[in-house]
Amino acid sequence: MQKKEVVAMLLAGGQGSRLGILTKKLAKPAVPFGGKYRIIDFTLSNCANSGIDTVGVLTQYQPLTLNSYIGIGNPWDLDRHSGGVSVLPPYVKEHGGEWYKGTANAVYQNLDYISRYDPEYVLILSGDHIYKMDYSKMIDFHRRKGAKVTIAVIPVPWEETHRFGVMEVDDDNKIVEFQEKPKIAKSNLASMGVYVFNWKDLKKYLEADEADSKSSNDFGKNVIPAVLNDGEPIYAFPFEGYWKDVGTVDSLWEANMDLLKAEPDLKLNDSRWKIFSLNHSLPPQFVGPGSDVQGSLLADGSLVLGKVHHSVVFTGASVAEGAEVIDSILMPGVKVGKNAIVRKAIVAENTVIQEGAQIGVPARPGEKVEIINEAGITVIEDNVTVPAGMRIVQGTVLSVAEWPKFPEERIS
Amino acid sequence: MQKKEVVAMLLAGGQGSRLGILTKKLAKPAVPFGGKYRIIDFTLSNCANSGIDTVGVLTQYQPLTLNSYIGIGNPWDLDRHSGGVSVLPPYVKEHGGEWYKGTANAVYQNLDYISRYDPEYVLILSGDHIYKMDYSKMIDFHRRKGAKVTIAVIPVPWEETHRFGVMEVDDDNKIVEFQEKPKIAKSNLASMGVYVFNWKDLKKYLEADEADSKSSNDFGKNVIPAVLNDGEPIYAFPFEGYWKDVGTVDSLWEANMDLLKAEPDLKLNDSRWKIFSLNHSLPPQFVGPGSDVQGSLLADGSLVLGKVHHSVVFTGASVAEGAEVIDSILMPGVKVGKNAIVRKAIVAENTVIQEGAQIGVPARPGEKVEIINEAGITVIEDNVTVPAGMRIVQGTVLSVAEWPKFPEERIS
Amino acid sequence: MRNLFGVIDLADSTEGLGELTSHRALGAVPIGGRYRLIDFTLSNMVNAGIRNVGILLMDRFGPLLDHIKDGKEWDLDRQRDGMFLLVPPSEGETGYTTPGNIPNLQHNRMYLKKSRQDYALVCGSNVVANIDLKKAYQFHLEKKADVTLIYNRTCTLDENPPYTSVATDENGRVVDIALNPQQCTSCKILLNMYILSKDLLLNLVDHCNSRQKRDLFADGIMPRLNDLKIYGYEHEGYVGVVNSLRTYYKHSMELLEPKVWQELFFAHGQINTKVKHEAPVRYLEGSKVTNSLIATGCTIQGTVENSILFRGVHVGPGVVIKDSILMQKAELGAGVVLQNVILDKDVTISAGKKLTGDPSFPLVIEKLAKL
Amino acid sequence: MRNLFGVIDLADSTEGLGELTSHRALGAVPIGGRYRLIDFTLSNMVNAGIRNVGILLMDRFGPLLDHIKDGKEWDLDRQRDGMFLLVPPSEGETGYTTPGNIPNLQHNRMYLKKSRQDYALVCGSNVVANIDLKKAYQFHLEKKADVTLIYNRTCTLDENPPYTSVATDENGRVVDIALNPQQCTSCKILLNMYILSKDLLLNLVDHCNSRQKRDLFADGIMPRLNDLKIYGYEHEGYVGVVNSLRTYYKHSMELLEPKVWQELFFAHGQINTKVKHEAPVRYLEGSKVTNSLIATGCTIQGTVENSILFRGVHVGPGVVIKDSILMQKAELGAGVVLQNVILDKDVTISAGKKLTGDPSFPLVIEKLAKL
Repeated sequence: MQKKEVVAMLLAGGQGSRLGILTKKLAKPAVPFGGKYRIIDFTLSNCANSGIDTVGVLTQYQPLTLNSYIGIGNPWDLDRHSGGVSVLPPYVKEHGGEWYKGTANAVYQNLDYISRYDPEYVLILSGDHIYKMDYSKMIDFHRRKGAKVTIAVIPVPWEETHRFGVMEVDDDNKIVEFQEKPKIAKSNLASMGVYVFNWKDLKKYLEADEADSKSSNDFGKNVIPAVLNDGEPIYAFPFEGYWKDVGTVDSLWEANMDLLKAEPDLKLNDSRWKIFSLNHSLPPQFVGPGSDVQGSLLADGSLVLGKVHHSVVFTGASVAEGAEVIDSILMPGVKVGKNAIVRKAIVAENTVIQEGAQIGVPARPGEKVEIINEAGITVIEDNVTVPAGMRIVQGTVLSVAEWPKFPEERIS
Repeated sequence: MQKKEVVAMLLAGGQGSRLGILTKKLAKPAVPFGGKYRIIDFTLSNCANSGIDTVGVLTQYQPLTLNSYIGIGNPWDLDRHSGGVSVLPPYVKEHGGEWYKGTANAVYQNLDYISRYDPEYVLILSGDHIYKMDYSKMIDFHRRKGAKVTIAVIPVPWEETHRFGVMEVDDDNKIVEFQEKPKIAKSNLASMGVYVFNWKDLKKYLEADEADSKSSNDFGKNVIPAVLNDGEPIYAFPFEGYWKDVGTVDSLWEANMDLLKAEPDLKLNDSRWKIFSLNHSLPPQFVGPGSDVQGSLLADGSLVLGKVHHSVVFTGASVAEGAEVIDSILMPGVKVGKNAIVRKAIVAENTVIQEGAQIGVPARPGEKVEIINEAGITVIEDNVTVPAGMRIVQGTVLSVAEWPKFPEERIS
Repeated sequence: MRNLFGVIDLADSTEGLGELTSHRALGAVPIGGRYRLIDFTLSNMVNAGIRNVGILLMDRFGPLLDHIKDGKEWDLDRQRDGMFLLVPPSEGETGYTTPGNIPNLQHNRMYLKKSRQDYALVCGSNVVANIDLKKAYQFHLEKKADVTLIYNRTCTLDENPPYTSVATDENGRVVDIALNPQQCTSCKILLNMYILSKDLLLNLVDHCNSRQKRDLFADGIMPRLNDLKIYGYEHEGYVGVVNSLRTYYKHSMELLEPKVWQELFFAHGQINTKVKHEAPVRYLEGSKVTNSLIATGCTIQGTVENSILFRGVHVGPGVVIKDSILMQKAELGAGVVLQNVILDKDVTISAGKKLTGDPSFPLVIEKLAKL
Repeated sequence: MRNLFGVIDLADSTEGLGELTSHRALGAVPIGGRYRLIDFTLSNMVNAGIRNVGILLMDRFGPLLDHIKDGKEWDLDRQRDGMFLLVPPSEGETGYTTPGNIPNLQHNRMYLKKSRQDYALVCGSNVVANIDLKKAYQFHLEKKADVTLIYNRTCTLDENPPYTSVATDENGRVVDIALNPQQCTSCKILLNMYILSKDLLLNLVDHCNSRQKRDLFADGIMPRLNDLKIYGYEHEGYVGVVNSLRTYYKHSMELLEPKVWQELFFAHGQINTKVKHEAPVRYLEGSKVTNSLIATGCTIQGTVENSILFRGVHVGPGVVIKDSILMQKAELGAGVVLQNVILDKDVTISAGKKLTGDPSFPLVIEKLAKL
C-alpha cells in the first residue's frame, strides 16, 4: 500500500436527531443543502480542494444512503487506485458488533485502516458543517509550529460559548487552556471539530483512551485534555470565513437562506474552490412563461411555472402554474402543484404538494394545532403526498404517521 | 436509481475454516489462487464477462481485506456510475449487529439494496469456487423455461454426492426432487450454489423464510425446498466445464496443480473470457541466468534465479540462486533464500524462507512430528520468517505460534 | 443489446454552421445549455445497452476530446469494450481532411474486426433526439434485414435541406433513396443512423476503399438498394437534425417547449454530459426570467426571455436578453440588449451594446470575441 | 509538489527508430515487456505528486491515445487537474507535422495559463529512468533558479548521439550548453527535462512564436544562458535515452541486469502502464529460459536466452530465441531461430525460419508482418 502524507478521517455517523423527521431515514451528513448539495459535500470538497486523496468516512446511523451517495467517490476525485474514499461502518465481528462509543472510539476502531497508509498526519473532520477551508494550510501550520495536535478555531458570540469546546491561546496561538462546553468561558475561540494529529501520537493517545474504562472516548472531552495534561504543544489554527453547524431545523433553514443574500458570505460559484456533488444528469432548469423568480437559488432539472421568492429549489423539483413558494426550501424531486402555497417551509425529498394545498399558513382563530417550531418553520416529511387543498399551519412538523388523525379539519 | 435487468448477490462471507491458517486473516474468497488471482476473481470476472454490472458482495468474516481488495471494482469493470460493486457487510443498527444467520438471511438483510435497482432477476452466487461460466446464458434459459428458480448443476462422482445438494430432473431439466446432502442420492447432479430467481418471488420466499423461526435461513436447506413444496417450476441448468470448490488445503493445492497440466481443463489465457484481477504495477518476471523453470506458472514481478518445477509462483515472489521449489505454491511476495528447498508446500503471502531452510522434507527416522495433512502438503503461514537452515517436515502445518517450541531440533 | 456496437462518425459536414464549427467538429457544438451535440447520440447508445462505441475522429477534434475524455460520464471507461477514439490516417497516407468516412473506417479496420459484437450501429453526431435504439435493433433482427435505416417523418422538409429521404413499401422495406432531392414525396427523412452486421460493414468498407470511394452510405449502401434487404425503421418522437446555423437555432429554441424538454431529457433514459460542478443558479431581486433554459453557474439580475443560457453567464441589472443563445461564460456589460443572437463561448459584450439578429438569420459572435 | 505541473512533448524526433515509429509517436514505442516509453516519464511525474499533466500530441498519436486513454492507470482521471491531451493546431493554421513544439504550445496557451500550478516540468517522452522529481523541484526552489535542467553523467557519449551537454560551475549553475557537439568535455548530458515557472514558460513561448522560432529549448532557453539563472540538477541513477534503434536495443538489453531492473521498477515508486489482464506465464516441460524478461500471457516450451518477451508470445517446442525482443503476440512457427532480432507487434514467423541480426544493428521486423 502506498504511503500517504495525510489521511483524513471524516466522522459522519451523526444521527442529527435535532433535525427531527429530516433525519429519520438519513444520517445528518446526507441531508440536502444549498440547492444541489448534501451537507457532507462541503467537507469532501474541502478534502478534494486541499489535495487530500485518502479519506475514511466513519458512518453508523443509516449508513446505506451515505454509502450509496458517496459510491466510488468520483465527484470528489476520490475514485483513486491508491487511497480514495472508504466508507467505514462499525465492523461486526464473529460475536456481534456495536456502534462506535464516541468520536475517539470510532477512529480507534479504524486504526488498521490508517496504518495501511502509514501517514505523517491524520486529519480528523466532521461531516456536519458548512464551510470552505484549505486543510493543507492547516497542516503546513501544524508542521511549522511543531505541534502535537492542531485544532481549527473560530470566534463565536460569547453567549454561545457554552455549546462549544473553547480555548485560551497565547500570542503564538499555543493553547493554554481548553474548556469543553464551559458555563463561564475564558475565550470565545471555539473548536470547529477539525484536528490535525501526528499519526504516531494519535495512535498512542487513542490506545490509552481506549484502555481507560472511565473515558467517554470523545476527542473534545477526553483525548485533547489528555494531550494537554501531558504538557504537549497544542496549537489553535485560526479560521476566517463562513462556518455553520446545521444541526437544527432553524439553523438548516437559516443557512440555506444565507445563500440568498445579494452578497452571500459563502460563495458557491467560486471556480477555485468548487463544491463537488453527485451529479444527476438532468437538463438545465426551465423557467416557464408567466413565472416569477426572485432572490432564489434553483438547481438543474427544476421546472418553475409559478412564483418562487426567496427560496431554494433543489434538483428536479417543480413548481406548477399559479403556485407560490416563499422563504422555503424544496428538496430534490419535490413537486408543488397548481395554485398551492408553500411559505417558510422545508419540504423533504420527493414529496408531492397537490393542487391548492397550503403549507405554512397562519392558524385560523381558535384553530388547535401543535406548534413544534417556534421560529414558525413548517417541515414536511420526504416521499409523502400532501393532498389537494390540505392546510398545514406554520410551525408544525408533519410526519405521515400523523396524517390520518386530522386530514379532514385541515382541508379548507 | 436506474432499473437493472439483473442484480447479482455474491456470498463472500465464508470463513473457510478448513483452509486453516490460510484463512486466519482472510475470508476464503480472498485466498490467492493461480499465480495472480484471488478466488473471488473468478466469480467477479464471470459477472464482468456475462455483462452483469450490478453486484452486491456480502461479506462478514474479515471483511476489510476483501473490501480493500475489491475497492471501487475497476478491474472487473464494476466502477460504474449506475450499479457497480457494493460491499455489503452485516449492518450494525442502533442496538447492535450480528452476523448473517445463513445464506438466505444474508440476502434477506440486503433486500433494500436489491430493491433500489428493481431488477427482473436476481442471481445468487458464491465467491468460493473456481470456474468460468456465462451467467447470461443461464438467465436466458431461466426466461425461456418460465422458471421460478433455476439452479446451475454439474455432475459429480456418485461417491461425493453426500457433500452436495443433488437434484433429480425430468427430460425437460425440470427438477423433480431435491436432496440436500443425501446419504443415498437419487442423482449425481449437484447444485453449484448458483441460483437465478425472479426478483418478486425471491422477495416473497425470503420474507416467508425469515418469518419462520425454525428455518436455518439457508438457500439449499430451506428456500429451495419451500419453492419446490409449493409445486412451483424449478429448473436445473446443466453446466459443462471445470468447476472446483477449493475449500480445503488439499483441494486448493490440487486446483493450483491442475493449472500446470500441458492442456489444463481451466484455461486462464482465453482472450474471450479473461479473468480480471487487481493489478499491482509490477515489471515482467525476470528469469535469471542459471535458472531452471519447468511445468510452472509465474506471475509479474517474480524473480527466479534457482530451480522451479511444477509450481505456481505468485506476483512478486522470488527464488534465489541454488534454491529448489517443487510441487509448491509460493503466494504473493514470498521470498525463498539461497539453497533453500520447498517441496509440496503452500507458502502464504510475504513469508520469507531463509537461506538453506528445508520445507516439506521427509521426517528423519524416529523424528517425532505432528502430521496434520495426510496428503503430505506442508503449509506455512503468511508474513513469517522461516529461519536459515530450519527443517519443516512434510505434512505439518506451521503457524508462527508453534515456532518457539521446536526450532532447535528442526534446524539440521 | 450486448450484440450491438456503435460507430459515431464525426466527419459530418460542417458547412453552414459558420463560426460555430470553425474550431470544433460538429459533434462538439454546444447545445441546450450544458450539452454538446454528440451527447444525444452517445447517451442514446448507452441507454440502449451499447457498451462498445468507436468514434471516428476528423479534424478539429480537440474540444471533443476534452469533452468526452475516455467516456467516463457515459460509463464507457471500461477494461472490456468501452469507448475507442479512432484516429484517422496521418496526412501522408490518404490526406487528413479529405471528406468521407471510408479512409478512416479502413484505417481502423482492426477495431471493427476485433469488436466482439456482431452488429454495428453507424451514425453521425448531429441528431438531437431521445431514441429507443433497442427497438430499432429488435426491428432489424425481426426483419432479418441487411441494413436498417432509421428515419423520422416530417412535413417541413423545405426547412431542412440537405436531407436524404426514403420511400418504403408496406413491409417497411426501402424501395427508394434520394440524396438531397428538391422534391420529396415520402416525408421520411433519414437520421444518418443505420444498423448492419459487422461482416457487411467490413465488406462494404473494403469494397468502397478498394474502389477509391469515400462515403459508406452514398457509395456503399445506396447503390445496393435492390441487392441488399434494406429496411426503414421509424422513430416517432421529436428529432432535430442540426446541419446549418438556421437548424441549430431552430432546434435550440424548440427545447423551450416543455413537451420537447420533457421528451428529450427523460423519455428513454437520461442524456449524460461532462460534469462541471457549477453552483445552482442565483436569481437576485429584480430578475425577470420567462420561458428560458438556464444552466447552473449563472447569476441573473436582468431580463431573460425565450433564451438559453449556458453555464456561468452573469446577467447584470438592466441587461435584456431575448430569443438568444448565450454559451458558457458570456460576459455582458451593463445595459446590454441582445435579440436573436448566438454568443459562442467566452464572449465579452461591453456595456450599452445592442445586438439584434433575425430569427431566420441569428447573429453569431465567435468564441472569445470581445465587442 | 502541488505547485508543479507537467508538460510532455511528444514531438521528439523519431529519426533513427525506423519501422518502430512508422505508425507511432516515440512515446508509444513498446519497451521492457509491457511498457511504452512514455510510461516512465508519466509515472515519474505521478510518483512525485504531480497531478496535472498536459501531453502535447503530434502526428501518429493513435496508439498513444489508445495506451494512455484519460490517464486512469496513473490516477490522472480527475475532475480537477488530471491529464490533458493537447491537440496541435490543424493543418490549415501552421502545418500539422512541422517540427518544433512552439506551435503546439502556443495553440494550447490557455491550458498552460489556466493550470493552477506556478511551476512547469517540461520534458520529452523517451527517457527510461526512475527519477525522484521531487528532489529536482526542491533544488529548483532552493537555487531560486529560472530554469533547472536535469542531467545525467555518462562517459559513453560517443554511443549516444545526438545529445545536448552542459557545463556547470561549482554552484551548479549552467555556464555552457552544447547541442550535438562532436566533442564533449563535461560528460553531463541533458535528459530533455527542465523546470521553470509558468510565467517564464508563457513568456518564452510567446517570444519564440512571435519570432517564428520553433523550439522552446533551442530557441527560447539556450540563447538566454547569460541572462536567465539556469541551473543543472544531476539525476544519479540509471538513465536510458532512446533516440535510435541502437539505443533502443541497448537500453532494452540493460533491463536484463538485475540491478537495473530493480532500480527502474522499484526505486522511487512503481512504473504504471495499461493493464491487460493476461494470465501468468506458463512454462511447460522442456522450457529453457535464462536471463530473460517474460511478460504475462506468454507460454514457453522452447529456449529463450537474454531476451525480452512481451505479452502473449507463444514459444513452441524447438524454438530458440537469443538476444532478441519480441513484442506482443508474436507468432512463431516450429523450429524458428531468432538472434539479435526485434519483432514489432503481431508479427508471424513461419516454421523453420532463422533470422539473425547484429548486436549493433538488430534486425527489425515491422508490425503485422508475416514472414
